[in-house]
This record gives sequence, C-alpha cells and structure tokens, in this order.
Amino acid sequence: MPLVEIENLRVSFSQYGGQVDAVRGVSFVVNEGESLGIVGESGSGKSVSCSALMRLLPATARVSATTIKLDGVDVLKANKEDLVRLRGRSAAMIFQDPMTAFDPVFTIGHQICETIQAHRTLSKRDALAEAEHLLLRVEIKNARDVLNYYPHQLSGGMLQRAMIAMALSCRPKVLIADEPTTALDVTIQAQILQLIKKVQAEFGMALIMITHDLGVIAETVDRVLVMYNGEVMEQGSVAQIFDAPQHAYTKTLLASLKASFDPSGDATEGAAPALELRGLAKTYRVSRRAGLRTSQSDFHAVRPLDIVLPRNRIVGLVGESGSGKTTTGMMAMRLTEPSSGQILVDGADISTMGPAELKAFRRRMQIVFQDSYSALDPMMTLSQIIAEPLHIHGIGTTREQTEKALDWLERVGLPRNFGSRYSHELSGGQRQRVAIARALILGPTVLVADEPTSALDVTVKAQIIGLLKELQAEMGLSMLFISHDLSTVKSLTDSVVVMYRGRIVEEAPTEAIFANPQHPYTRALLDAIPVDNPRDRRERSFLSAEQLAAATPRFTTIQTGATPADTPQLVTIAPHHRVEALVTA
Amino acid sequence: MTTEPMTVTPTPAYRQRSPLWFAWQRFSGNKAAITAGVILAILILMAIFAPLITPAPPEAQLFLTEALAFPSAEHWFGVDSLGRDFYTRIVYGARVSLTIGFTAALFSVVIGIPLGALAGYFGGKTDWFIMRIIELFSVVPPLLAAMLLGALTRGGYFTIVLIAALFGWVQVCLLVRAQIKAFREKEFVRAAQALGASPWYIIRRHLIPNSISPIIVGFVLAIPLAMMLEASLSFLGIGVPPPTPTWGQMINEGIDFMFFYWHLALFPTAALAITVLATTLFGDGLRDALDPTLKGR
Amino acid sequence: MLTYILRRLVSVAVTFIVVSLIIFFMMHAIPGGPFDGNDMPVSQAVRDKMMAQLGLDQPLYVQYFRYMWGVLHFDFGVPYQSPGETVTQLLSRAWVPSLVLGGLGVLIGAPLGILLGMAAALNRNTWIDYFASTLATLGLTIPVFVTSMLLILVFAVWLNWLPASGWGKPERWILPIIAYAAIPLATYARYTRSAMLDTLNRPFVTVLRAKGLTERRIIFQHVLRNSAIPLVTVFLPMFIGTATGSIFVEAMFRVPGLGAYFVSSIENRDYPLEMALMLMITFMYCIAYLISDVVYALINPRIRVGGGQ
Amino acid sequence: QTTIVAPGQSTTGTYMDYMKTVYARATFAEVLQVPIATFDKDFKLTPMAAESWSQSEDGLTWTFKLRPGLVWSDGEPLTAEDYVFALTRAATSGYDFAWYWDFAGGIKNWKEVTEGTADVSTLGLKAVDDLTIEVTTNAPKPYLPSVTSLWYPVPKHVVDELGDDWALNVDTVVTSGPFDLESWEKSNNSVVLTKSDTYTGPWQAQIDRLEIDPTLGAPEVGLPAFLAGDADYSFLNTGQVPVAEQRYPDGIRKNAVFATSYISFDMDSEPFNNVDVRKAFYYAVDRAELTSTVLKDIAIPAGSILPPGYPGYNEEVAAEAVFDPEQAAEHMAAAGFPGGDGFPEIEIWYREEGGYNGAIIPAMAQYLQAEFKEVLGVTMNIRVLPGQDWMQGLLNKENNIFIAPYEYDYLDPSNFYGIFYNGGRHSHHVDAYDKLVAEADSNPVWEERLDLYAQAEQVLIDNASIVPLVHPITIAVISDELGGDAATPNELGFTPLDRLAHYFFTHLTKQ
Ligand SMILES: Nc1ncnc2c1ncn2[C@@H]1O[C@H](COP(=O)(O)OP(=O)(O)OP(=O)(O)O)[C@@H](O)[C@H]1O
Ligand SMILES: Nc1ncnc2c1ncn2[C@@H]1O[C@H](COP(=O)(O)OP(=O)(O)OP(=O)(O)O)[C@@H](O)[C@H]1O
Ligand SMILES: [Mg+2]
Ligand SMILES: [Mg+2]
Repeated sequence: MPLVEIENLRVSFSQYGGQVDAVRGVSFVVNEGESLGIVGESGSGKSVSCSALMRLLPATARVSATTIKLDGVDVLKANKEDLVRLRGRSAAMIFQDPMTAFDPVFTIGHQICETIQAHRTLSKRDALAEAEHLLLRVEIKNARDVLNYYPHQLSGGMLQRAMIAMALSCRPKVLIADEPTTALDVTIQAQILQLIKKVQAEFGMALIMITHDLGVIAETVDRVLVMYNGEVMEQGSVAQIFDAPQHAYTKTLLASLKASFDPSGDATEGAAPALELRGLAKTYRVSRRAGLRTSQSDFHAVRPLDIVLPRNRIVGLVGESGSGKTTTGMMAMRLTEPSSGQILVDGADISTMGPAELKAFRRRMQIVFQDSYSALDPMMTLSQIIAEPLHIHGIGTTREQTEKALDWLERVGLPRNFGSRYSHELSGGQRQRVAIARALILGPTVLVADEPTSALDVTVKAQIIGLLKELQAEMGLSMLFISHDLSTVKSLTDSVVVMYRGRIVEEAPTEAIFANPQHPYTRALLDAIPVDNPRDRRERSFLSAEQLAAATPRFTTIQTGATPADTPQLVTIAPHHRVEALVTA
Repeated sequence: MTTEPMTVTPTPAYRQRSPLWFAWQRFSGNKAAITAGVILAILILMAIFAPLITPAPPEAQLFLTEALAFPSAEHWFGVDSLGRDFYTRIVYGARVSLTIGFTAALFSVVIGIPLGALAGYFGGKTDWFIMRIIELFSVVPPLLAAMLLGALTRGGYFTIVLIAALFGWVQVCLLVRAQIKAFREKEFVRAAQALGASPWYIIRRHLIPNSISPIIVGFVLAIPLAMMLEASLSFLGIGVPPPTPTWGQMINEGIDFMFFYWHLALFPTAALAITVLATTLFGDGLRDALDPTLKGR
Repeated sequence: MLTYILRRLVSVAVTFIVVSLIIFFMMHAIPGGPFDGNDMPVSQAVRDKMMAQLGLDQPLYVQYFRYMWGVLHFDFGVPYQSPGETVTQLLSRAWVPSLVLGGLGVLIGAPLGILLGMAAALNRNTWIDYFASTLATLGLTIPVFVTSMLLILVFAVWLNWLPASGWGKPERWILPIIAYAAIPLATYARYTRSAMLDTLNRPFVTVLRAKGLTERRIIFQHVLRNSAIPLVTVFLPMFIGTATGSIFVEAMFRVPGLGAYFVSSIENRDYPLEMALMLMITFMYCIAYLISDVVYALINPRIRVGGGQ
Repeated sequence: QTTIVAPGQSTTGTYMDYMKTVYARATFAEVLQVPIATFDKDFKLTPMAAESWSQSEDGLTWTFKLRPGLVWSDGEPLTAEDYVFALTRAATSGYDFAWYWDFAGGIKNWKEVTEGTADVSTLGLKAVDDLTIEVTTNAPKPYLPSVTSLWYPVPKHVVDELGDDWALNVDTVVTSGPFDLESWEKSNNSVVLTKSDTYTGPWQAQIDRLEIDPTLGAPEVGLPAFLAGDADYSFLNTGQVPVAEQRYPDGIRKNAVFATSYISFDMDSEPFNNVDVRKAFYYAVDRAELTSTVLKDIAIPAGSILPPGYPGYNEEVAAEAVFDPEQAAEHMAAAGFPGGDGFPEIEIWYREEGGYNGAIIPAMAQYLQAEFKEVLGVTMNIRVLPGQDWMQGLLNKENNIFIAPYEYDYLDPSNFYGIFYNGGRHSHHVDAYDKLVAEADSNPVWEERLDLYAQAEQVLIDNASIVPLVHPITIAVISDELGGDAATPNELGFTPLDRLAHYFFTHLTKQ
C-alpha cells in the first residue's frame, strides 16, 4: 500500500473579489522508502499540495480530491485525534519559511524537545540531549548554546537547519521537505542532503522533496514530478526527466540552467565607490544559562571587515550559513547599528548621520531582505507594499503610485491582479519577488540583495536576474549580492567576497576565485556545488574548523609584503585577490 | 506535444481594490456586527432626536399621581418616583451616557495612541517620560481622582466628562505602547526604515494598523468603563447633578427600588448593557474586518 | 542589571514625590478642614484649638515636608478618624479583607476571563462567541453595586444558600469574590479573544500543528503565551481598579476593608490617611509595574530586562 | 442569651466618649454612660443619674442631686466630680459640641473659657459634694434639665491616668451606663455591647448582648441583611416599603423625627435680599403634593420650623405656610420678575448624606426644581455637596440658596430657634427676632415663652427668612422576635427606635 496517495487533488482559495485555483487535479503516489522530487514554477501549487496532504491549509481553502490518503488514512475525513497522530508521526514537514515557522517566545531547544516528547516518551533531559545531537548533525556547531537561543537570534540558515532537525526528530514515515536548503551554503547543503539520505536509509523513510534546485533533485530523488500552474506536467524517473524531458516547461527549465549573463559594463573608474565598508564589526551580547545563573558573553557576529563595492558592479558575498552576511548587509544599510566601523556611500560617511540626512541616501540605497515573509507588512496589499517607497518619498499621485506598483508587479513576473492580495496569500517565491519589486521601484544605485532568489525556480530566477542586469546597465546599479547559489554568483557577479565565521577569508574577481581558489574554505565551497546531472553524483569531503585552520594558506613576507604574525591575516596575493593567510618571515 | 503550456490564461479585466473595500466586504459579512451597528445608530439617533420621540420633557413631573407606576401601554417603561415618564428619561439619559462614553473613547484614541506610539517606538527618555505621566494617571484611580476633583471643582457634568476623558486613555496607551514595542523590531518595520520612512510614517502606516486589534478592544472598553465611572460617581452621590437624566444615576436610584419597583433598575441597566454590547460586537466586527490575515470568510 | 534597578528606583521615587505633591496640595485645596461640616459650626476659637492639636496651623509646605519626613521613616501619621492607632496600623488591619477578597476576585476572574476569551476566539462568530461577548459585556456594564445587590437578593434572600453579608467565615467571602471577579473576567475575556485571534493567524501555529502537537498544547502553551502581551498590560490598571472596586463591594457586603476609607478620608479631610492610601496605591502600582515588566521580558525574549535598545 | 443585631449610623468613629467628640464619636458611645436625665418614648424627661433638681430663686442656678450608689464598671464610685470634669475638659480642650453648652446650656463664662479669655475656674459649674452639682447660667434657663440629657460623665480617675486615650481602646473604656463595651471594630465602627452588671440606675438592659453595625445603616444594605436574617431591624427607603409591608405587616414602625428640612437663603445679596422673592418661594411649595407623592411615607408637610409633637409646636403658625401660586406670582412680579422674567438662574445646594435626609432631600430637590420652574418660572439647578463643602458654603455665603436639614439636640423650642439666632449656624441677623428669642429663652414661665417664640416665628415668616418644607418620617421594619416597650408605638403612633438610644436599647426585648 502506498504511503501517500493523492488523486485529482483540487485546492481553491476563496477571496473577496474572486477565487484562486491553486491546485487543479494533481495526482501522485509515494511508496515507502521512496523519494519523490517535485519541481515547478514558483506559485505552481507545490507547497499548497503538500499542506493539503497534512490538512494544514487555512480555512479559506477549499480542498477536494478523489482520494487523498496518508498512511492509509483519508485525510479529508480524519478527525482531530487522527490528525494529531498523522502529523509528525506519519508525515513531517520542513516548511519553506523557516524564519516565521518558529514560535518567537520559546527557545529552539524547547521547541525541538516538545516535538520529540510529543511522539516519543522521553524524559526532558533525554529529549534535550537528543535535540542537541540533532542540531549537531545538521551542522550547527554551538548546538548547546543554540538550544537556549530564541529564534530571532539565529541566522536564516541556522533556522532552516533547526527546522530540519525538528522534522527529523519526529522520525516520520514520510518527510515532506519544502525547499529545505534554500538558506544554506553549498557545503552545508550537501551535508544536509547526505544526512537526509542517511536517515532515510536508517528508518526506511519516504521523502517528498520540493525544490527548484535541479542539482538537489539530481542528487537526492528517484522520481520527479514537474508542476506548472497548479497541474502536473509530467512524471518520471530522474534520468528520464533530465535526459528526455517531454514537456515544454521541463525543457525550458533544463535549458535555463545553462543560462549565463553578460559581464557588467565598465566600472566608472576614479569616482568614489558606490558603497564602502571600513572596519565594520558587530558584536552581540548573548546570555548563556548554566543552571540558574546566566552569564553574559560577547558573540562576534562580524569581525572588523572592509568591503568595497565599486560603481556599476556586482559583488557577491558568499559564505557559510551564520557567517555574518546578513548582519553585514543590514549594517551597510544602517538597519543594524554597527559596533564599530564606517559606512561610506558615494564617499559620504553615513554611519553617524541622523535620520533626516539619511533619508536622502535611503532613496538611493535599497535592500532585499532574506526573510521576505516577515519583511512584508501583513496588513497591506501588495500594491500598497510595492508603492510604499514612492509614497514615502512623495513621488507622484496615489493613482500613479499604484499604477507604477502594478507595472512592477508585472516586471517581476506576477499578474497585475495580485495587486490586491495580501502577503500571506502568496507562495514563497511570489513573496520574494514582491520584496524585490519594492526594493527596485525607486531606482536605487546601491542594492544589498540578501538571498533574493533563494525561493525562485530557475526560470523565474533567470527572469529576475535578467531584470537586475538590465537595471544595472540602465541606471548604473551597484549591488552587494548575498547568496548561497554559487552558479548564480558565478554568472552574475564581478567579484566575490567569501566570509567564514564573521571574517573575510578570500576576496577576488569572480573568474579568479572560481579558477583559483586559495583558501581551503573557498575550495570546499566550490567542491560542494551540486551537480546538475543525476549521473554525476559524487562523494565530497568536508572540513571541520580545525581542518580548515590547519589548511590555512601560508605565504612569506616577500610574497605579500605583509608583516609576519601568529594569527592569520588578509594578504594580497594578486591584483584584487586577497586571502586570509598566515604570513611567515 | 502541441499545446504550449507557458501561455498563461489571460487574466480577466482587473479592478484594483482598496483595502477598505475588502474591509467593508468582510464587515458586511458579519451579521452580528451589522446588527450591532444598526442598534448603535438607532441609539445615537434616539439621543439626538429625543424630543421628537418622547411624550414629555425629561424633567417634567407630569405623572406625580402615578409615581412608581409599572410599565404600561401609556408609560412603556413605567413612571419614576418623581412622576416622570421613565421611557423619556431613558431616551434622554442616552445623551449623557453616550457623550461620556464616546468622549472618553475618543480621548483614549486621540491621546492614547500617539503617546503610546511615541513611547513604544522611541523608547529611552521619551518612554521614561511618558511612562511617568501614565503612572500618574494610573496610580490615582479615576474614581478617587473624580472625588478629589469633584470636591475641588464642585462636580458637574463637565468634570465627569473631563475625568472620563483624562483617565480613559491610559489603557489604550499602554496597549499601544506594548504592541508597538513588540512590532518595532519586526522585519517589515526595518524594511520601511530602509526605505527612508520617518518614524511617524512607520507608526502611522505600519505599527498602528498592526496594533489595530488591541486598540479597538481598548477603545471599545473605554466606553463602558467611562459609563461605569459615571454610575459609580452617582452611587457616591457626586455624579451628574439632577434632574439631567443619566443612566448611571437612574441605576443608582433604581437600586433603592429594586425590591419591588423592578422597572426602575432594569431599564437603565438594560439600556447600558445593550449599548455596550452593541459597541462590543461592532468593535469585534471592525477588528475582524480590519485584519486581512484573519482566516475564514 | 544594577543600572536597571537604579533606574527603576529613580522612577519610583519620582512618581512617589509627584503623586504625594499633587495629592497633598489637592487635598488641602479643597475647602474645609477636618472639623467643618457638622450640623452646627464650631466656633473659631475651638476650631483653632483643634487644628493646632493636629498641626494644621502650620504653613502648607511645612506640613508637607513634615509629613514626607515621617514617610521617610515609615511614619504615616495618625488618622484623624481613628486616633487610637497609626495610619500604618489602620492600613495593615483594613488591608487584609480587601486584599483577600480583591486578590481572590482577580485571581479567579482573570483566568476565567482568559478561558472565556479563548473559547470565544476558538469559536469565532458562533453562539459561544456571542455568549462570551454578552457575558463579558454584562460584567462590564452592570455596575458592581448592582451586581452585588443582585447576588445578595438571589443567593441570600431568595435561595438562602449563603449569608447576605459580613466578614469572617469563608462562606461569606463567596458572594463578594464573585462581585469582584466580574470586571477582571469581562476585561480579560475581551482582550484574550482579540489577542488570540491575532496569534492564531501566525504561521508558526501551522508549524506547531504540523509537528503533531495536540491542539490543547498549542493553544495553552504557544498561542496563549504569544497573546500575553496585552494581557500583562491591562493587568496593571485592573489591579489598581480593584482598589476602587472595594468601595462598592465592601459597602454592599459589609466587609471591614479599605474601601470605606477611600471615601471617608476624602470626605473627612483626613489628610494623613488620604496621603497614605494614595502612596500605598502608588507603591502597589510600582510593584505591579515591575512585575509586569519582568513578565514581559519573560514572555517576549526580544524585550529583555536591562537590555533595551 | 439574647443578642440583638442593630444597624448603626456612622461607619467612622474616633473616641468612645461623647464628651470628647459628638460628631466623630464611636457608635452609641452615649449608651455606655448614664446622662443626668433623658427622654422616654413619649418625650418625657426622666431623671437618670440625677434623682432630682431644683432652680434657684433668680433662676440662674440649678442644683442637681445625684442618685447614690452609682459606680463605674471598674468599681469606682460615680461622683458629681465626674460630671463637672466632663464639661470643664470639654470647655478647655476643643470640643466639637462646645457650642451646645453655650447656646443651649448658657453656662456662665462658657464662651469666655472656650475662647481662652477666662480661666476655667470661673466656669459656672461646681461639684458641691459627691452627689451634688451646681450649674450657674448667664441668664435664666428654664429648660436646662432637658439640656442635661446630653451630659454624660467622664471617668476622671481614668483620664488622670491615661488621658483622652482611655476612650480609644476596648480594654480601657469604663462605663457607667446600662451597657458595657465588649468589642469595637474600628474599620466600620461596629460595636458589641453587653448588659452591664455594675449599673444600678434606672432602665436596666433587658437583653444580654447588643451588636450594632453601622454598615447596616444604609437601607439598601440593611434590608437584604434583615431579610436574610442577619439583622433584627432595618430602616427602609421608599422603594423598599412595599416589600417590607408585604412580608412583615406587623413589623413596620414609623417615627416622626424631630427634624425639619427648610430652604435657607443668603439674605444679603441678589436676588434673595428682596423679601418678595423669598415670599414667592415660600408660597410656591405644594407641601401636600410633595409629601403625598414624591415623599410618600417618608415625610409630612412642614409649616413651621418646629415639628408637630415638639414642645412649643404651634398649629396656627404652621397653617400660614400654604401653597398659593397666585400670591407667589404676585410677589415675583412685585420683586420685578413677573413670571420669572429676568430672574437669574440659581443653584440650590444640598448636603450629601445618608439616613432619612438622604432619602428625602434629593427627591425633594428635584420636585422643587420642577415646581419652581412651573410656578415661578425660575430655573433652579441642583448641586449636591459633601457635608464639609456644604457647610462651608452656608457659612461663607458661597451660594444664595440651600436646602438645610436640622434635627433637634434637646427637647426645647430654643433648640430650633437658636439656629437662627445671631451667631447661630445661619449668620441670620434680624434684631427683632433675636430680641424675642433671647427673651423667650430666659423666661421661666412656659406659656409666656411659647407666646414669645410664636412671635419670633412670625418674624421669620414675615421676613420669609426660611421656607419650611417637610418633617421627615423614618420607616423601619423590625422582626417579630423583637418586643418590649421600645418596640411598641407611642401615643402619637410613632416608634422613635434608636433616636432615643437610651430608652430604646434598654426597653427592647427579644424572644
Ligand atoms: N492563502 C492563500 N490565499 C490565496 N491564494 C493563495 C494562498 N496561498 C497560496 N495561494 C496561491 O496558490 C498558488 C500556489 O501556491 P504555493 O505556495 O503552492 O506555490 P509553490 O509552488 O510552493 O511556489 P514557490 O515555489 O514560490 O513557493 C500561488 O499562486 C499562491 O498565490
Ligand atoms: N540578535 C542576535 N543576538 C545574538 N546573535 C545573533 C543575533 N542576530 C544574529 N546573531 C548571530 O550572528 C551570526 C550571523 O548571523 P547572520 O544572520 O548575519 O548570518 P548569515 O551569514 O546571514 O547566515 P545565513 O546564510 O544562514 O542567513 C549568527 O551566528 C547568529 O546566530
Ligand atoms: Mg512554496
Ligand atoms: Mg542571512
């Protein structure tokens, strides 16, 4: 008997002013131990289908299906007790938006423990130990501390991993993973995928993997389902889909993998860089609890670093999850107050400016937040959200503002009638595009884009990146592009900064870094890029922090011109190529 | 492979709707709220057009011989101890009680929201200062303040309205402050900051709409609290001076008669309860309507 | 932490001083003294004599500083209406019934109100919701003294189940506690309903469901805690509100508590007692405020005691 | 053991000592001590501590002979010295009832001593021996014995030791009267009294315990408690009368309080400095309608300052107060306000209080308001003030029209007439009146006095100094277990209940 059996699933959302048919007649089956991948365009109904399977849709949703069975139970007819039993035990879900998925007022540890205890009879202590173990397995290094952290103290990737740990802690029969690795850097992503596969083998768990990352699909699943606009386009084994795509959409999907972009135009030489960070650092005070006593300690989220973003260039910022990329971006925008350092925009130091002076700069510098869900005001319609920058800066009449907002909705690939929707009525990728539209509508010259495409499928991503490129050419946009998606970084950026544990470990023009990575972490990162061909599955080696430290490159004073020291420092080894290294005499 | 799946079915002619339109749709679907709204409207109209719908002036002791008569076809709510038509008194009583209630509620919004927003958003010294003001107003219970002020100014209608207004805002202010404190760290507020929005803009466009539900509850609660204050003051004998009819005063007098002439206590209490119930349900409906994230139709 | 405590102490001190100033001068601004207002006026000579006995012949500011100096030494003076004891003794005596009844009223009313509000929120726009709304509204609109009277009439006079009034045996507490509980119950029911509705729509609730937690746990632990902010906020004014509620409840149920003193100290121009009562409320407020701040921080990790951005 | 639970009046009380403070005394402090004399339910003066008294030839000196064998509850003998001490202390230490002994008692040098201009030894009081008191007055005071109904002894031997504090504590209070103090709850001024076993005088208590709880004083609290069996009697307000009558047809007791509610004016300023205006108000009150409708069961019309049944009550004088709208209108016109035109808006002030006045005055004020509007065309607002403020307003003439209630303090016409005497509570100065009253006060011949008082009242009426309104009636319901003389009505059909505390509590029985 199949574990999951869905036939002719239809989901529609009723709204004032219309009805949204999100899923129209989807059918699929998952057997025990099997892994099914679902790919598809953003907004095609992937998340909604899976939520329907667990009966987690809001009350506005109307669900109908010929059969929709989970573990032999008809989900639509299940009563409360059945549901409690099914959820978590028969099926667990990794949600697409990890940053809003945690209860903000309980610690991570508590939330994982309670999940464990809901399904297994374990003492509190054992559950905590298990939780810590799970966190370690998802590569959260300071697991013991993190257990006592509240969700807002974790980075996006860390939350995602905590979410995965939580889902795995249920030991479900089928794991539904909705874009589980979007916020993770490739090294960790690879590890997580391996972990999932291992657990799958261990417990005979089935897997439904929703993703837009064909590399992930290639590496993890047996069978693939392609969705488009609420319908299943085609189904087949991985090899079948990759080698002999039947459907036009599948073909475009595969084709867009190979897309590349023209390099940026010339940087305006001589002029001050669009954005320059000098010695910027951020330290958080965190409290650590030991029994009843709490002690305060400093956590260096970002150590003093310098980054230069020349005009009309795109600088990629990559690095391990939790390495301080978001924090850096937020500081550059003066949204998080830096502990020290300066921020220069077009040569002007904005780090000490008051709000009035800053307002002029705000118009030119924009940010796309990593967590697009919480970055959108839940009380506003999309057209209001997108028009808001115009409203704030008093550009045009209300009518014009709305009109322009709707135009931008289209430019990011959303129909105009989304204008009167609210953010909770969108799919993950749709929200992300709204956030991008809002950031771009003012025509900024500096953009910090924090994982702007993490929730987008390849076709839409290509469209968005095309849009960014276009804008760059059009109005000289300079961009700090924070991303885990190395292939996008490779094709889009001019130079790349690699961060690791709050420090810059390497910085170089894109070609140089991809061709000749110097730092061991950079190398590990590049090694870990998932393949986009199912036949190329390969084993990778991972480096622990100690291994990394041991492998730190060594240079002599003569090579670099730097003074020797016991601790690693950034040294210039080629024009525009800096790397963290130990300098010996 | 003939169909081209990439073409999206052309979207039907699209009308941009304002959020208020949706709010109205949601509100109008709520029968209880609509009923409550209608009742409120009727009450207000009754208060305004009192002279037109009552048989006698409220102070006229036309029915002294029938004093304390029970409800009848002639005197719908009976006659009070001073020979006045009780229905008339109730209708006129709405004027005072509604004014007191709504003034207090209005003030709670006019003073409470901005102050709470300031304190919650800016924190630090502003917060400290505003909290001290709030403390002053909440440390001295409104009733005692009313007694003190009443003794000082010799009481009267305006003193009571003033006190209801002066003390009604504290709750809303505290609520707004707390809510805004909780929301100001949210990403979407940061997003607005990143766009260069001024604090006032953020407070107005983001923080207050997101705090709407405690605000409405606070606003709606301010009304019965103020009316209750009036009634309590009447109980202590320092309410609105007679013969101006007020529900609080009538309830208070009604208590003396409750053992036998039940109508003198029942009608004013019922009037108060109906008004407040209507306001509450209306407020609930408003709250639900203004919250687009609410699931379900 | 230390600076936090210091800052808090400064605030308390400031509030104390301002309240004492306002109340003191307001009290004295009200015409008449403790010996006026009887059927026949006392002659000026007698009046002067009596005023001098209480030290009321001194200039106001002297009286104020004298009083506050006493307060600094925990000496709140001697109440004019009860010269046999100090204000402190009087308060500590009268305080007990008020605290027991009022406290139990809030402690019983608030949780019940929360439950009622939860029931309303979870069954939005059903008869349960409307029933809860109506109940809460009645609690808020029927003045305490009417409620009290009704309770007495029904339970003591008609049904003869409980004693009508008085103080002493716990069965006499039941009716006043019910009367006290009405307002917290109603207020909390209103706020809980609205706060719960807000929280229930947050995405994390879906996640909690997906984890297979029982609905009960989700509601009582997660949703409730997330909804607690407004609940903590309104606790303060309500706590103080019970103090004035005691005026009515205690009068109707003949409880020898503080209530009557609120009125009599103003009416009789009993300056020391009035000041002490006000300062006591201030003190209670400050404590309640402190507690609510700590509770805030406990339930909302983003607002940390002492932290503060 | 018989215990009676009775309502009290004031929930606040300071000293358990009538001679220290009257207005702030603890509940029924007076029944703990034995007065010189007191009234029975027919308002006949009965000797209590005194056995007899006599007046000197010139009428200025009274000699009281005390009953031998009276003791304090601690065993000490009760002597004349204790009575004299009570008043000398009151004269020197600030006594809120001090005015009484000047104004009613007319004790020689009382005024000078209280004001500190004469030495206490010059006071007209002397303990001749242990059982003889001599009182000297400024002028002949024919009614002095009835004044002594408020003269209680103070245990000098205890005060010498403890000072005034003796009356603050259950343990240190010693009594000389029919009751002993068992406990005293200060937060609501409730007391428990027990039958005294040392008291040897007349009127011994017939019950064992008496619990007096002032929180039962308000009818809205008292009646439910009574109905629930928690109290033995309760006063009633209008609304409660039907229920009580229904349930306890034999338990209803009425009492004509010797009290009067009247309107008083500030006669020194506009518009009430015009006698026509005052007269108009005098004639504009329909007392019969007022008491048959609004104040049904709780008041009777008042035509004069003295209530019916009170010594000196004069029916003819009372009959002058008629309701005559035409005459009222004429007076208004004569004063230049035809139909009320041009008459300023006025505000009548009354005192916020409980008891029978609380039941009457607010309703009456509203009735008057409507009536003055109708009859005189005058707009009158109403303001209720706490006792303090009201009295301040009256004394300092902060307002021009008041509703004033007054209840007798001792049973003599001089009591009521005294309140309008120069320097009384109204700062009312009419020379002719003052002369007549002074003369009457000191005239030893009762009939002559009556005549003089009637003339004085006529001056008040002609001057329209006051508008008498009503005399309150109190209604109470008593349980059928109560009996004794105190529970049965007097000749006039009234039952004064605790208005005559000494009589009532000692003549009450319970099954
Ligand atoms: N509550 C809702 N109300 C109305 N429409 C909704 C709601 N939730 C989702 N939708 C719509 O349903 C469609 C499917 O959404 P779903 O979240 O399943 O997309 P997805 O395939 O997961 O996309 P993505 O890859 O962007 O996450 C989208 O068009 C979305 O706008
Ligand atoms: N408020 C805070 N208090 C304490 N620590 C914090 C706080 N905010 C962030 N951190 C810590 O700072 C570090 C950097 O976080 P940041 O969000 O910048 O990472 P990131 O590089 O963006 O990671 P990701 O790719 O996973 O989003 C993390 O270890 C996180 O735990
Ligand atoms: Mg999705
Ligand atoms: Mg990040």
